[in-house]
Amino acid sequence: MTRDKVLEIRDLAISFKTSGGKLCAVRGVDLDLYRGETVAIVGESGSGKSVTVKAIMGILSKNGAIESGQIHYYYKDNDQDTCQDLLELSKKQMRHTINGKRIAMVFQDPMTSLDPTMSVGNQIMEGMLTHYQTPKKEAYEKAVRLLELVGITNPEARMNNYPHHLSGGMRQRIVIAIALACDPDVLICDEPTTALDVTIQAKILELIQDIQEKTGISVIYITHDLGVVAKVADYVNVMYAGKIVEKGTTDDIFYRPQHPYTWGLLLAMPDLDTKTSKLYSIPGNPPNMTKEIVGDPFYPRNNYALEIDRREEPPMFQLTHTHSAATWLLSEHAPQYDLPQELIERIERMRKEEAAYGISK
Amino acid sequence: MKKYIAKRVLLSILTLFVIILVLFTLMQWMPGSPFNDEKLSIEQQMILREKYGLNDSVFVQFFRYLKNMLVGDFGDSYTISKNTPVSLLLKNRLPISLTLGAVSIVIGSILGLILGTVAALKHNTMIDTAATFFSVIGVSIPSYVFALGLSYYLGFRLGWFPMLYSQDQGAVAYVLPALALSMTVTATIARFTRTEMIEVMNSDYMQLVESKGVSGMQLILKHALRNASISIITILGPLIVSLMTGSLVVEKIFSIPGIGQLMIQAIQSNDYNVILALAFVYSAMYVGIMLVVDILYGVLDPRIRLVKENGNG
Amino acid sequence: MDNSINKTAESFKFIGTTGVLTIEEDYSEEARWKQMIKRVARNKGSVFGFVMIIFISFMAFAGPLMSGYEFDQQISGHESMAPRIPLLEKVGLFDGSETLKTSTGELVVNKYETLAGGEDVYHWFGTDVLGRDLFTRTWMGTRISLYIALVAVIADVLIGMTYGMVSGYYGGRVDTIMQRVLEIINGIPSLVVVTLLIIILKPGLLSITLAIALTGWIGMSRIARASMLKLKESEYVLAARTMGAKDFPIMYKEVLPNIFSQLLIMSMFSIPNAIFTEAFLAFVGIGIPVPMASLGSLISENFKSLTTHFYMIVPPVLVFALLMLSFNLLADGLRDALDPTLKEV
Amino acid sequence: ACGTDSGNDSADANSNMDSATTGTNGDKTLDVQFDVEVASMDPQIGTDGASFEVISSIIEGLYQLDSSGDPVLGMAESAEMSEDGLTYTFKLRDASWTNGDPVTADDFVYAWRRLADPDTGSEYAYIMGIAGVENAGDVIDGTADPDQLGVTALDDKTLEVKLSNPVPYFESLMAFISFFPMNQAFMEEVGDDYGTSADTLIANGAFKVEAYEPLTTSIKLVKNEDYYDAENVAIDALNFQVIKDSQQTMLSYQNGDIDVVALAGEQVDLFKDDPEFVNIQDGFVWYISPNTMVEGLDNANLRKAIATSIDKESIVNTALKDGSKPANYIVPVDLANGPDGEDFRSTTGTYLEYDPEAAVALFEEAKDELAAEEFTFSMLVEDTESAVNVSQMLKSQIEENLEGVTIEIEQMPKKTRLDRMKSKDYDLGLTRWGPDYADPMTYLDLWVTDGSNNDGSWTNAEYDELIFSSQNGELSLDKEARWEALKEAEQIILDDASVLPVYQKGSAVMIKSNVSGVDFHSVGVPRVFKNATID
Amino acid sequence: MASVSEPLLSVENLKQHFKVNRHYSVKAVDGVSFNIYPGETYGLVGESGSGKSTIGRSVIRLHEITDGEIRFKGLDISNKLDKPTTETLRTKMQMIFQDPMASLNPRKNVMDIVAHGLDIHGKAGSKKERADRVMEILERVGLSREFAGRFPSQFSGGQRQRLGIARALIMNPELIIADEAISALDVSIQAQIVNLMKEIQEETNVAYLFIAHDLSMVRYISDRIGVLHLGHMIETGTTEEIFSNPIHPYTKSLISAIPHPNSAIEKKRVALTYDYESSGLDYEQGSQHLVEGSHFVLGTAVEVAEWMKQDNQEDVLGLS
Ligand SMILES: Nc1ncnc2c1ncn2[C@@H]1O[C@H](COP(=O)(O)OP(=O)(O)OP(=O)(O)O)[C@@H](O)[C@H]1O
Ligand SMILES: Nc1ncnc2c1ncn2[C@@H]1O[C@H](COP(=O)(O)OP(=O)(O)OP(=O)(O)O)[C@@H](O)[C@H]1O
Ligand SMILES: [Mg+2]
Ligand SMILES: [Mg+2]
Repeated sequence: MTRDKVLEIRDLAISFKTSGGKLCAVRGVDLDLYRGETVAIVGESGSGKSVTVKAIMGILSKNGAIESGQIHYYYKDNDQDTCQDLLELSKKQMRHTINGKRIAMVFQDPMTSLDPTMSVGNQIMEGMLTHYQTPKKEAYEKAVRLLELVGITNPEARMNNYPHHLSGGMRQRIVIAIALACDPDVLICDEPTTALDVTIQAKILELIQDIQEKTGISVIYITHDLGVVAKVADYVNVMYAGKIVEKGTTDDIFYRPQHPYTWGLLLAMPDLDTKTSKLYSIPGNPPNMTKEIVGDPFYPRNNYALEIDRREEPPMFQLTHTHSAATWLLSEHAPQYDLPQELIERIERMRKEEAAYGISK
Repeated sequence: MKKYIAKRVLLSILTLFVIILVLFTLMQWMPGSPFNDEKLSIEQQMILREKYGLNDSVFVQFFRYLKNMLVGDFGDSYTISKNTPVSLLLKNRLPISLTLGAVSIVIGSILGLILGTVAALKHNTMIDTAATFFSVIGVSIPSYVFALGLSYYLGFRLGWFPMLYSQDQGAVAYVLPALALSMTVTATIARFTRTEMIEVMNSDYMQLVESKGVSGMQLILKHALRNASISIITILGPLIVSLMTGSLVVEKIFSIPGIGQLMIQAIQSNDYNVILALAFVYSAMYVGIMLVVDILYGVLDPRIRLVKENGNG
Repeated sequence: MDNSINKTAESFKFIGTTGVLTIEEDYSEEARWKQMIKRVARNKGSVFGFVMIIFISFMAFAGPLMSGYEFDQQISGHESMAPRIPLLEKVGLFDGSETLKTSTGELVVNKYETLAGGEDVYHWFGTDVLGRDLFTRTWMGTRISLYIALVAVIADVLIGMTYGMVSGYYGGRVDTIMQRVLEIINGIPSLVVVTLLIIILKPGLLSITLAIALTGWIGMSRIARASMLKLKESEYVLAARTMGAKDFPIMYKEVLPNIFSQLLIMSMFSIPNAIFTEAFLAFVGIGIPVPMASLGSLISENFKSLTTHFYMIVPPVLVFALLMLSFNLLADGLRDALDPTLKEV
Repeated sequence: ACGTDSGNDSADANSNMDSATTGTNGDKTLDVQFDVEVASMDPQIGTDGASFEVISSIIEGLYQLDSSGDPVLGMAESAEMSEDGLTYTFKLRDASWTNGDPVTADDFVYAWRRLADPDTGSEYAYIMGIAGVENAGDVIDGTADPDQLGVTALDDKTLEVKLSNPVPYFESLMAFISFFPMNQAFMEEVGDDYGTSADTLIANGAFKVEAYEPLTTSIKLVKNEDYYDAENVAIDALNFQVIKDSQQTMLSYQNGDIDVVALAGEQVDLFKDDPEFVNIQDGFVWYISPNTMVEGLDNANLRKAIATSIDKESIVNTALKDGSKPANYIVPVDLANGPDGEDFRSTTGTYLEYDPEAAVALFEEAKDELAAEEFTFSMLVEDTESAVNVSQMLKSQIEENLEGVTIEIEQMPKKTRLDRMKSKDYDLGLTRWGPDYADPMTYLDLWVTDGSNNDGSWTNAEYDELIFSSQNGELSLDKEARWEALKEAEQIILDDASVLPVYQKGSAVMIKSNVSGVDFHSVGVPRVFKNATID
Repeated sequence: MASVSEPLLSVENLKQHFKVNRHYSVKAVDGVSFNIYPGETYGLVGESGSGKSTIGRSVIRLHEITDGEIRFKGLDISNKLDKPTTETLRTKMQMIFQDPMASLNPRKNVMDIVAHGLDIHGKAGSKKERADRVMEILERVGLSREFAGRFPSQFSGGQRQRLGIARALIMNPELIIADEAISALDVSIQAQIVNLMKEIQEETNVAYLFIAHDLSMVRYISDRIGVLHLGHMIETGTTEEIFSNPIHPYTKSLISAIPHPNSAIEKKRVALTYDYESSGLDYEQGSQHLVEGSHFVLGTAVEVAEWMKQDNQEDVLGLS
């Protein structure tokens, strides 16, 4: 199976000017997205997930600056394979050629991400009208079809509703419909379900999967819930302090995690059978990004920290063709170590569970 | 919605009633009387007070006033336009003041919106600072200084516009006074717009709109300004009223027969009926504008509509 | 992959978690107000505003003592003299001459030359039609204007804040009634009320201050109420209630400190308002009693000489505009720094 | 209205100075500035100068004033006074109202009764008593019916007036607008609407109203072709434009929009050398009224000390500049001529002149008498520019000359000031009095004991005696003796400093050089435009 | 688990209606009953708007309750409170909140925040005693003593939540209401807080009313669980009972929607759908039916019998 690259981020670094000084929110991110696949980015709050994808969309806030890097976007322009570095486009070009049309985004909070003064129908149609000058009638019909697609019953009636008429789950569906309106190649979902109930979350996730199946769109999915990752993602990027610390297929990450931070994330989530009297927790807090980071930013919280972590940031160690992690533990010089006991048990349980569900690998 | 408006109107009427009562009381405390000219003897004054019913008890006066008011009779002016029905004065002067007010508000709002929006879009740049500077200067130079300046340069020196108001000149007569008056409006609206726009531009839904690829004028007009205008509308109401009461300065400079000047003249000469009628007009205007603002609010902001519909059960 | 760093076995020793200690320094020790001052200080406008306010206040205090003239001293023969400033006069600026545009042609006059002993007389801002030194009067007027503004603001904060907080905190019927009352007060045009009040109370400094204070607090009460409405549902107020705190302690100890800065900013916006209302009253003729002066009364007094002796109106207008600008810039800056609704940029 | 051709007799440097309009179609329009709106167009109701000027332009009474201020016949063709001076018989000329009705004696009877009738509520009703018309007092009080008033129409064209005592200034009063006629039929037809628009106004004078509404800022009059003396009216139209701001006024004047304007304070400096600049003498006298019931001010020496510490010369030159004169008297210059044909002022003395040394001496005396060193008085002042400026100079001068006296200025609207003074709630009050008729009595009767304008409660039996006798006692029958008595009365007042006169008002006006014949009067109607001409 | 002892808190048929206007009121909680025993954790789950927070707030008397009876330590706290009852309620029952930032007064320093309860009830004692108590509690929740002079803004989210717990703990409460106390926190920090809460419970035998919508945490921490839907308690029982044998279709849909951190199975799972409108159920008609032990479900006899027949575990696994 050949995989078409859609998006290729290289060495992306972004900083913000703040009252506390310069804040390096993203410190050299590499990320690849292939056609029809879903990449998840997980990590704690403040690790730079949103900033990364906002850079793709060209909607960084004014105080933000791209320090370095490229975002290559591969697409077919008049049947010609074209590659474009999005960071080189002006804001205007971005809006005209990329935003909405080729890359669309769904935001975290459905309650605040719709314009309260415009009917949802118009909000869906707006993109089409702007980008393709679609005739109104056609746009209307397409909007109705989109509403159907995202599972809204009685779509014609909903077209005239205003956001406040709708529940959170409905609104998020609308936002997804807006994103899909111009048939983009890439859909970026920034924690689209965090603000929603579990049951609704499940529905939205299934909806995204469904749409992906139908349209073959590529999805970047941001979350800090590994359960969600498990459900939607093909590939996972674990992000910490503005860097990707581990990347791999979903199975790589769940069954063969390499980075101590990933271990922590996995263990902090009780699964159905967690019975231990204490949950595993990563001690401490994420680093303050306004301070210069020396060494591995994770080392103060890391039970497996090595002396070298204090001084030098680990590079990415490639394990397999899909799997890599940035931790000195993978270095040839690293001492012997065992995975945390709970993790071993957890993986064991997962395998059992698999069996219970009758899935064989 | 209808029920809501009816309820609001009723409340407004009640409010106005209380306002008249308050004004009436204040008026009783005013020192002096309309009929104390040097030339008038005490006996003569008593005759006049008797004639105009000022010797009756406050209650009698108040209810008589209310009763007459219901049929559009605001009494006669005592001093500043002797024996002229106040309603006639209003009829003559109010349209002029309203026209002037409306023109100034329109000019001021448009300029203010533009200025504020530009400042917000260029937040923290020289342009922003310049806009802020301009709008503050706009409110801090007293409008009479500004008015006389306009009259001197555009009227006297260049002769573009008439320096004095006259009814037969039509629209040109309003240009200079409206410009002078609209300074405050421009400045106030600009400042407010700037704040609002900065907030709206930072909101989540604007990010979504931008990520849809909407940009430029469409982004600003259809989304940002529309959302910002919801709160801008709220200051427009009080602004209009303060503009109307504050217009006396400009009225004086340009010899405009408006109601602003009348009010002050009336207060200074104890012309009770004129004071009451004008204060009533101002209050009614305020209450009316607030009503309109509330309704407009509903038109602009669909969320409000919902609440109000619910409000009717 | 390997680079110059020595990757000895030493480097690859487990050191375990060292985390907990490093967390502390991550979150700044700086007190909130220090951060705020820093933020305000970075806003050039508000720094300018602040410095200007200090300067103007200083001049309001010291200015009248500097010129050697009394603010109400009418020197006969010194009427309507143009500004004359030592040193600057040497370069032809402010040398006491002015051009009169009479109907029979332009006329350059320098009263200092025609005045007996005039060569040693200096009026830095000139004099008014009654022969009073405008420098002294301008700063004296600033003093009065600042005083009016200050008193108005204090009353504004006290009345408006209490009214708004009580109304917002108790809500329900109390709120409805209080808001209705407010609507009525607001419905009466404030200029009318102020004028009426002053006439009733006998014109004078006290009545002017009182009238401005009595009518100016409505905006403040709105803000206080809105903030109270927002904060009374906030979790820390709920927390206080679950622990059994009483209403007034909650209002004054929990809520007030949190909205106070906001109210203070609001009150800064009401300073220009108060100064302006006073200027309006001066224009109407019921301002500060003569021969005292406020910026407003100076402007409307000297306005009458705008086309004859232009220089007379310049100092009060300039100080007035500067004062307004400064208060507005400072308030803007403070709001930007303190108001969380305006995101940090 | 920018005239294209200018009568170039004012060869001035400033090209902005246009002259009065002689429009292309030959219309001659005179544009006049008012600084206040007209309060009433009803001759029996109007009380202010602006109203007087407009009303007198459209309605004419028995007499009118000539350019020197002397009464000459108007609607009356002839007048006859009985031997005892108690009966006047007027023959009316053939004249008509603009509604076509002839002007009849009944029009006068109707108007006069209307004036005196308490139901009308005219503020000037009392002037009927001043004119000495029989039963005037009782009618005004409501104790007698208006038709008891001593005025009768003997026939359509003959009017007889009966007086209760001889009134030397009766003829000049007849030029006062309160005594102007009114067409009864028209008045009754329009009723309360009288004077609310051009259609509800009637004229028998030189002009008629073309555009008017209450409190408007511009009034348009046009020549009344039916006026009996129309051929002598040289202008075709007369516009009154209200401009309150003095600087705007001058801009409009320079622009050519207005032909006749009044100058205020500072503007005088710029225009005083202009050939179009004119100084006019007014009848108003401004003075300080001391409340003699107040401790300190009950002392004549203190009052005199204050009065003589006022440098009136410097006040008129600095604060006013409009041609006002220092007033060392209370009866103004050029008010009235005596039986000898001389102006009252020119044959009597001056009082309370500025004399700082005398003031100090008097003050020392007063301090001894009062056994006090320091005095603080408040001074009520109305909130007009000139009054405020004058009061500041007064304060400064008094405080400087009399060490120990402090004056606190209280500014307030005029109505409030009058109220405070009437209720005797004041120390010093800066106030003024304007003449109602050309006789010193219009001033001198103010200070009789318990007089309604005697705010300061000053009382002097001798003075009272002189005034009452001159009004309707013995002295009223002897013109010369009366005249001397009035001089004596003034002396009594001022020697006791019951008022502290400051200045007699003057006005500075600009009149376009091609305009002439605008008459200014210090009594009654301030300006008369009927005789104006435009070259 | 001391189900034999007297309940610490008993809620009987609690109704909490909010008047929106004259014609309309929201029945946020409509006849809910449950007990909490000393030292246990009672988890309350349900979708947004189901009335979880309202129950919490009614119990701690932030609302005047519409109907029903609440007893705490044997005292009736559902009506007007007398002085001793107030005292007991306000000290022995405490609450911790969802938003760690919003629940701390940003203008007060840690010392004053934590000592607030002591101050209100005049239990602070001398200045030193007060400081000592605060220090002690701070250490107990894992914060350093030096923090006492700092302000909330100088702490991270997890640390702030510890402060919230410290503030409650200082009163020696017997019941703590935790309304979404961890849902605003990151996964890793959530675990820290949950561990802390468990430790404290072991030490002091405090009971929790744990309100959350994150079922995996609720399951981990709770002894017993109540499932709330539209203001009704539709199912309650021990954690084991609920999870291994969910009866009510809503409970099932809820459980099936929990995402498992297991990539292999999660891809295949489809959550059960439940829609009240189309389900044909009417909560008003139902009554509590005993399933077994302490396991109750809301429904009519017919419905319950119907549900009991199904293999519930199988449904929840959600394999399509
Ligand atoms: N406009 C901005 N100005 C200053 N700092 C910013 C800005 N936007 C983001 N940051 C900072 O950048 C860092 C990364 O933010 P980002 O929003 O990408 O985090 P995230 O991983 O999306 O977290 P979350 O899960 O909370 O959404 C944070 O420390 C944040 O404070
Ligand atoms: N003070 C109030 N006035 C009116 N309605 C209220 C009030 N408080 C809560 N409600 C309503 O009661 C219902 C239950 O609200 P509650 O906050 O208890 O839900 P919840 O289960 O806590 O939801 P969430 O998970 O979103 O916090 C909601 O419909 C809410 O709108
Ligand atoms: Mg994010
Ligand atoms: Mg809740």
